[in-house]
Amino acid sequence: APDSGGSAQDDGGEVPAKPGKAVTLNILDVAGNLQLTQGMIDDFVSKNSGVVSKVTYSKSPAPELVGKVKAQQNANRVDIDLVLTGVDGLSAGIEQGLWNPLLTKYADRLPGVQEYLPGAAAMQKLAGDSGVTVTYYPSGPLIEYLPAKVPNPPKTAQELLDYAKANPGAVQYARPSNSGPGRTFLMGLPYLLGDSDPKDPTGGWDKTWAYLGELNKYVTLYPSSTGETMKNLANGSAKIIASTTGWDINPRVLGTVPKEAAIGTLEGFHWVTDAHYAVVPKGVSTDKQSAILLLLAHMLTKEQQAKAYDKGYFYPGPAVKDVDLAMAPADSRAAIEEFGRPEYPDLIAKNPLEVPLGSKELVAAFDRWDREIGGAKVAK
Amino acid sequence: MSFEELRLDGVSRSFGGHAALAGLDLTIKRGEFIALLGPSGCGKSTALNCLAGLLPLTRGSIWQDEARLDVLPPERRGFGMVFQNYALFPHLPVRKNIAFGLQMRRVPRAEIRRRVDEALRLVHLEDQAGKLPGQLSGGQQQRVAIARAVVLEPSLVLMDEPLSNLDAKLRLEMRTEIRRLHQSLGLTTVYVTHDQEEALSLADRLVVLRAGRVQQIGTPEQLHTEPANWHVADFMGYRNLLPLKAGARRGAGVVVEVEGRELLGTPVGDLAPGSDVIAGTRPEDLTIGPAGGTGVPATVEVVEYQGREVAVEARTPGGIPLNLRSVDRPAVGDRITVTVEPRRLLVFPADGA
Amino acid sequence: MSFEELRLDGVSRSFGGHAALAGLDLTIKRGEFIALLGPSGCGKSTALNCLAGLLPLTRGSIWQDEARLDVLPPERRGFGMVFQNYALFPHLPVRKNIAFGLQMRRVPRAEIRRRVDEALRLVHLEDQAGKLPGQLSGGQQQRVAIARAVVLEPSLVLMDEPLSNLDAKLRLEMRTEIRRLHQSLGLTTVYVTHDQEEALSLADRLVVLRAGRVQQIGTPEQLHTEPANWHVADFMGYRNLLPLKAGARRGAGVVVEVEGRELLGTPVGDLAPGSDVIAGTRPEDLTIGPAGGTGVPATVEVVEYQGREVAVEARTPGGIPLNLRSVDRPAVGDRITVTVEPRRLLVFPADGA
Amino acid sequence: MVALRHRLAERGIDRQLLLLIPAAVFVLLLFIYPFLYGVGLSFQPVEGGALGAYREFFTDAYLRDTIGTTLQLSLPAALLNVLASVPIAYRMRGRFRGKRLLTTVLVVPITLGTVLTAQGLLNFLGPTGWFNRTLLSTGLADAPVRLTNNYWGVFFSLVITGFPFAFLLVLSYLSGIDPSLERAAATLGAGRWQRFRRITLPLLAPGLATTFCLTFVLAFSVFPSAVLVGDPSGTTRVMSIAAYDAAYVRYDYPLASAVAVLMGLVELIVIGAVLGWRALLYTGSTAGGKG
Amino acid sequence: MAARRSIVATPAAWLVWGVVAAFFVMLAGVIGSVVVSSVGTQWFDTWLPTGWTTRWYAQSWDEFTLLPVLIVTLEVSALVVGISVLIGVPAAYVLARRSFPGRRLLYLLFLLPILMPPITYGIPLATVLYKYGFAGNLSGVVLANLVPSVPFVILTMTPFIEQIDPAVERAARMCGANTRQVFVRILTPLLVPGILAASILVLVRTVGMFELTFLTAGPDSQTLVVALYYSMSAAGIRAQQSIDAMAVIYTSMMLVLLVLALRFVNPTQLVARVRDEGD
Ligand SMILES: Nc1ncnc2c1ncn2[C@@H]1O[C@H](COP(=O)(O)OP(=O)(O)OP(=O)(O)O)[C@@H](O)[C@H]1O
Ligand SMILES: Nc1ncnc2c1ncn2[C@@H]1O[C@H](COP(=O)(O)OP(=O)(O)OP(=O)(O)O)[C@@H](O)[C@H]1O
Ligand SMILES: [Mg+2]
Ligand SMILES: [Mg+2]
Repeated sequence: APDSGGSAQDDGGEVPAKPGKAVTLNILDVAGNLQLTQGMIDDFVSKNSGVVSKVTYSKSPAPELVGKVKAQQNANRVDIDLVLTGVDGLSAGIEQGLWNPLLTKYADRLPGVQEYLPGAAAMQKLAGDSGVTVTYYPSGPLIEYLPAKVPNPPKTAQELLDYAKANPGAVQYARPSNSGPGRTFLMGLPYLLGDSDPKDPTGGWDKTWAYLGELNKYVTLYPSSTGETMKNLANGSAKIIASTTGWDINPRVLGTVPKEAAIGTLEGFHWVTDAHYAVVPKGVSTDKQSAILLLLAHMLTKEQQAKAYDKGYFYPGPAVKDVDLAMAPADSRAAIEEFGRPEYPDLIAKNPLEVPLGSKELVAAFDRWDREIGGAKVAK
Repeated sequence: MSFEELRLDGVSRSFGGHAALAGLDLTIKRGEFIALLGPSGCGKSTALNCLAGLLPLTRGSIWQDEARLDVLPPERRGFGMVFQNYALFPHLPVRKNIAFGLQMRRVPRAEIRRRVDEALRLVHLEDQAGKLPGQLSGGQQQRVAIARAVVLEPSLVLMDEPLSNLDAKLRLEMRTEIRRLHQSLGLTTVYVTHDQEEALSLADRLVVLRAGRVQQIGTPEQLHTEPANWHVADFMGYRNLLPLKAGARRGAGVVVEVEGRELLGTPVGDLAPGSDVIAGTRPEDLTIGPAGGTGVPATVEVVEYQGREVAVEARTPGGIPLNLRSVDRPAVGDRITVTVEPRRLLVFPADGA
Repeated sequence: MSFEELRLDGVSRSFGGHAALAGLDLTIKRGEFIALLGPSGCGKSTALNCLAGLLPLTRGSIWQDEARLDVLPPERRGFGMVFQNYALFPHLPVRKNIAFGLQMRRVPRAEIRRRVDEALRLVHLEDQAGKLPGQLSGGQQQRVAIARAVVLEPSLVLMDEPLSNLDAKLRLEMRTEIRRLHQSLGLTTVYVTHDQEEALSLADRLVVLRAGRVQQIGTPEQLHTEPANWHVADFMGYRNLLPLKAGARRGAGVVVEVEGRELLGTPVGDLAPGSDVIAGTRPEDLTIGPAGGTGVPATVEVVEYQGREVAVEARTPGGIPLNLRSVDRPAVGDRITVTVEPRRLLVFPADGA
Repeated sequence: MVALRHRLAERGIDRQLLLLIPAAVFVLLLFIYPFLYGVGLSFQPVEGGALGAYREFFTDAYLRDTIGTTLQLSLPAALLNVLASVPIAYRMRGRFRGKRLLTTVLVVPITLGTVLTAQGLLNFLGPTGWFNRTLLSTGLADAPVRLTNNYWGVFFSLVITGFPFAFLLVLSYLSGIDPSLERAAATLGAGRWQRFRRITLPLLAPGLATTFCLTFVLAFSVFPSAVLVGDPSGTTRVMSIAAYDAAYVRYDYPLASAVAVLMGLVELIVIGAVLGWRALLYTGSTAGGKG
Repeated sequence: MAARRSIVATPAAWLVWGVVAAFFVMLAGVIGSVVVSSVGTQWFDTWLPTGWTTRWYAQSWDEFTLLPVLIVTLEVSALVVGISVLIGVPAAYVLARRSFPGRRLLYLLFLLPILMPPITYGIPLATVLYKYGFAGNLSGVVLANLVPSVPFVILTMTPFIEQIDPAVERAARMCGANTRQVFVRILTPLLVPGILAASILVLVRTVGMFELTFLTAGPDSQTLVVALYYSMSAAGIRAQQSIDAMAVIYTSMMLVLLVLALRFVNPTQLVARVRDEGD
């Protein structure tokens, strides 16, 4: 597309405060982030038609992102202006040197960055200068069950194991590399079990691997998506599944999980947080960069951040401090009042927050899980 | 699998309302050689296909002695067939094409070999045994089709114009072979041909079809000399068919008038005087006399070389064309008179069935 | 696209080392009617395909007046062709099959209509115009193939046994039509047939092939009365070919001895006395006399009805089979003597080229 | 010039070959360069020299075993698809009422796509799906039969998506065979089975070989369903998962390319064998003579 | 109409029809459960959902702006099918009919793009296309999808072409048809079943081809499968039912395409044989 503009020549210079003329932005969402932020972006565009004339949205799963951006950059024709991504896409891009380190030069144009919640700030640190945290949540690990079927939910990791032993097939988590809750469960275990180095899955997770190996004996199925585990919970073929705050609230709002499902925590757990980032590929023109900086600044204001409550999709959602549920749009408030849980603010406040594994370590953990836990099914 | 007689009883077959074969009644005795004759499209192949079981009948039945045959699938009837379009198996070399039927009958290997060799010899294809059908000439393909059918020595063999693509010499040879096979193996044969000479020389009985209906069934001589109607006559080589008016009877004969001359002919069927008739005669039965003779006058228009004889086309002053044959060679433009023996001039009703 | 003459210059075609056609030299004048004759598999279709451009030559060249033709693709040569296996377009109804070539030449619609109608009439298929080829009888298909070729009125039309599947009557009619077309449209025609009578009656010149090689080129009469060697004679209907020894010359004739009787024949080529010869004569040139006559004695073995005449197979006391024709009908077992006019008995060298 | 043309004609070279040019140019421009680039990439691993990626593949049992896993899945599936289509297509040659409907319905699964198939299998064959419900309520089984998230789930999805392909092709190839040949065989005493075995099958075989190759390729590169209804870290860890993992999870493009090249190689071996066998078969026109 | 011989079903026939029936039951179950789920509000451990709704459709329709996506998908698949048949059939013809030096090598060359997973060549291919300005828009998507499609057509068509009697082509040439006309007027109609089969296969592959499409698509040239893939495998929470709804949309679209294809090409051709005789 001719107006997609960006070419490598004009991305190095100084980014003007305002684009010379209104630009079109192509936004690619690889994390499901638009669910939370599209309202903010549309709001900006409607108010600043002189900066952004039009936005096109496209979506894709994260992994292919790198290939596409790479191909465009190799050919000097980048037509993706802004990528909304989770930790995986962000760090993969950093590794391949795809992102424009916007914050190094222009941190001052994004006042919201100073206002991050502590957890969000930690997540931002993980991103270096390459991405801007736009939404944040503490995630999990949580367990979810139907109180009618599990009257006495396990309270500790050991009890969970015992429960699994007593009820083979009843405990389920999805394959970690395909599932947020699965991954959170995996990353949360070292804290629960007191492993030597929770950040080093190859060397410091002895107890975790032993625990997962033991649990594996009583798990008959690792579905390929969280949705499957939710469905199995709903239809009764699984009794306890791994979950997160978002996966707890939103499916009940949607009706795919019975409203009466309950969550539980295991004693001594640490939150393994998660966030979404906005990143700009190298090769995007300075005009567009300037528009993006203005857009991001807008998105990090408190009024806009309140939209991130959504319907519990990324509960709570906002990355900056002091955004109350009361500021959220009405339907969002209604949903969370009905399906949210009063215990969450407390749980979030009382338990330590941990950033997730870096991408290298996470891949190593996935790999080992696939070989030793998921792949061990072959032998059975 | 041998039988005493095969009875076709009102066998009919239509294609989308159009009757390609209508009510064929025919009894075939063991060892008989029947030829089906008739113009192109008259239903000959259809009759054969019905007999072979390849086309379901739309009416009628077929009986082999007391057993009903038309309910059996083709492979259970044990007949052999030579297809008009050959239908050779394109993926099998000649030898395997011929051996196919024997293999189906679980004939021992050595015997298959022997019989196939013999069949190959029979059709003069010894050196082509290894070729695929696609690499053969048309006539060679046809011969493979013949060999494939007769190698089985079936109780009945059906042949659909099996010699149409062969040259005269080979045709005569193959004809002799077919007769020899027929006699020595006692093969009952139903043979479709468009060549009356072939039919006359091979068959015990001929069946003449026209537009799906039987016109006449009889021995070669019956058909040749006493065609039942002018259509059969037309087909049997009575190339001169003149639409005339019947005159008075004279003895066993009937008078017809051509170009003002009275000719005496042999009536076929009832002929009321004055009714429309068709008088038919063969080119070779017309005799050429010099101009001013007693016959019908005519002028030579075309003379065609045909080996020993010439074919002559002449025209009467009234414009009626006549086909003649002559050993002498008249010149174009010659005036001649034409005569015919009364017994060689057949007079049919014009509305002949 | 018209031409004065077409010259084939050493045209050859091999299939994997085997020469199906070897060095054919032939000049075809405009308007000429050439027939290719020869036994099955002798290379007739191959020659036709080479001329049409459907088979690339492996040697030789073809010239149309001064233009080299063999480098042109078939569609640029502007010839028409009737295929031995019909090769009708199975997806097009009869009418469209015939119209195809006209459409390719961008003839206006109305004219296509008219010409196709005319062609349909010509081959008597007016009522089958809407059928698909698969729904036609063999002979009907063949007629469509003829119509499809001649409707184009091409400068040269190639016909590969176009009448082989037709009945005698239709065959005669079509033969007349082909001749009429040939004359009225001035179509130059190359015609492959296995039927010598057809060839004799249609062609201006005949080319006799054997095993890919030309045996003789000449007018029908030349071939009929003066075959160049015994192979040609064999093919031209000299069914009695007796391997004998040459005797002394007597005038223009040569003496040969059969069963102890001396016969006078006409030599073809040089014949040293005592050399191996083959004496050939046609069945119809042998005359039957009563037993004890002057000719060669023989016994009647087979009598075959053939309409006006009968075919007789007789055998001499020495076991030589003789084919004869006769208007009278001898009985099987009759003793006869056989005579022949010297000019009807041709004597060829046995190693005849 | 002309002599050359004659010589070339004898070897089969003439202007008709120009018809190949668009396709050849296309493949050369858009495939060969990128492909060679990919192959080249597979020889430039981060560590371990030119063959490092391949060495890694073959020394790591978890990667190496994917070859066997993939073949175990794709060969039986492709075979079943082709073999099952033959009798069904064979029965459907003649004319009968409802044939068009039946054919259309048989072809419908083509439109399903992997996702619907996967979702459908998970829903239908899942522990509380209709299938298991029926089994349980009719007493045919006393515990749900597990048919998803394992080998069988993927196998079924390969059958559902692959069978219509195979059927469509086989039916089309079959209908190209001159029916008069079977009739000829019938008059020679060949029964149904023998006609099929000796006449139809040999003429169909080249088509079957091609069909097998196509369905095999589709089954071999199975990816989404191996993840969705399979057991992607265990019994259905096929080569494409390994390649995907390397490329999109670890961003190890050299290893990914190496796996992909090996995938192509394994496929090529299987297909080469099949097509080699096909070359031995008769592959000409399937008309029986005139007409 | 012709009297039919009584159809006495043999055990083999029963077996075949049994298998077909089983396949249909399975198919109905698979499709039915997805369709039912996509219009259900909640479906837990029961035979049928507890309530009915169309909101999953509305939701995916909005979320992915499906209308333009559908249009793009249609355009892409029509172009890919058309071009690959145009390029592929002549090449298949030569490969099937002629023998010439290098034929096998060429055949192998045409086979490779089908065998090679797009991972091997997808990214460099996208780079090439971006470099020359083809990617990021419709042409890029079409070109990239042609890479496996053209060989696919070639491979599928070869046996079909082998089956046609060469004499028919010769007859057409003798009627004055040049190569193009032989193709258009004679071969194409005879090849209709094959072309149709190949087109459907290519269509399905194209509509379902995620990798190459994603790598070369611009923001306004995404096809349906990209949206579908996203709903299936993207991070984040997605109701099963909305995936089901997407899958149903995808399938309906394919069905529409199939029906359209069958509309433009006589549907009986798909199953009827040209040489059909008698019965
Ligand atoms: N494609 C081929 N491959 C190998 N040999 C062939 C091929 N085509 C023809 N021949 C051989 O070439 C010779 C001449 O064949 P051609 O078709 O010209 O014969 P023909 O004179 O037309 O015979 P017929 O009268 O039987 O049709 C035959 O021996 C035939 O077997
Ligand atoms: N499948 C079919 N569909 C429609 N009509 C058909 C079909 N087969 C044959 N016919 C018609 O039935 C009639 C008889 O055909 P048949 O093949 O029996 O003729 P035939 O006597 O063998 O002729 P020929 O000597 O030309 O081979 C013809 O008019 C033909 O057009
Ligand atoms: Mg017939
Ligand atoms: Mg021939």
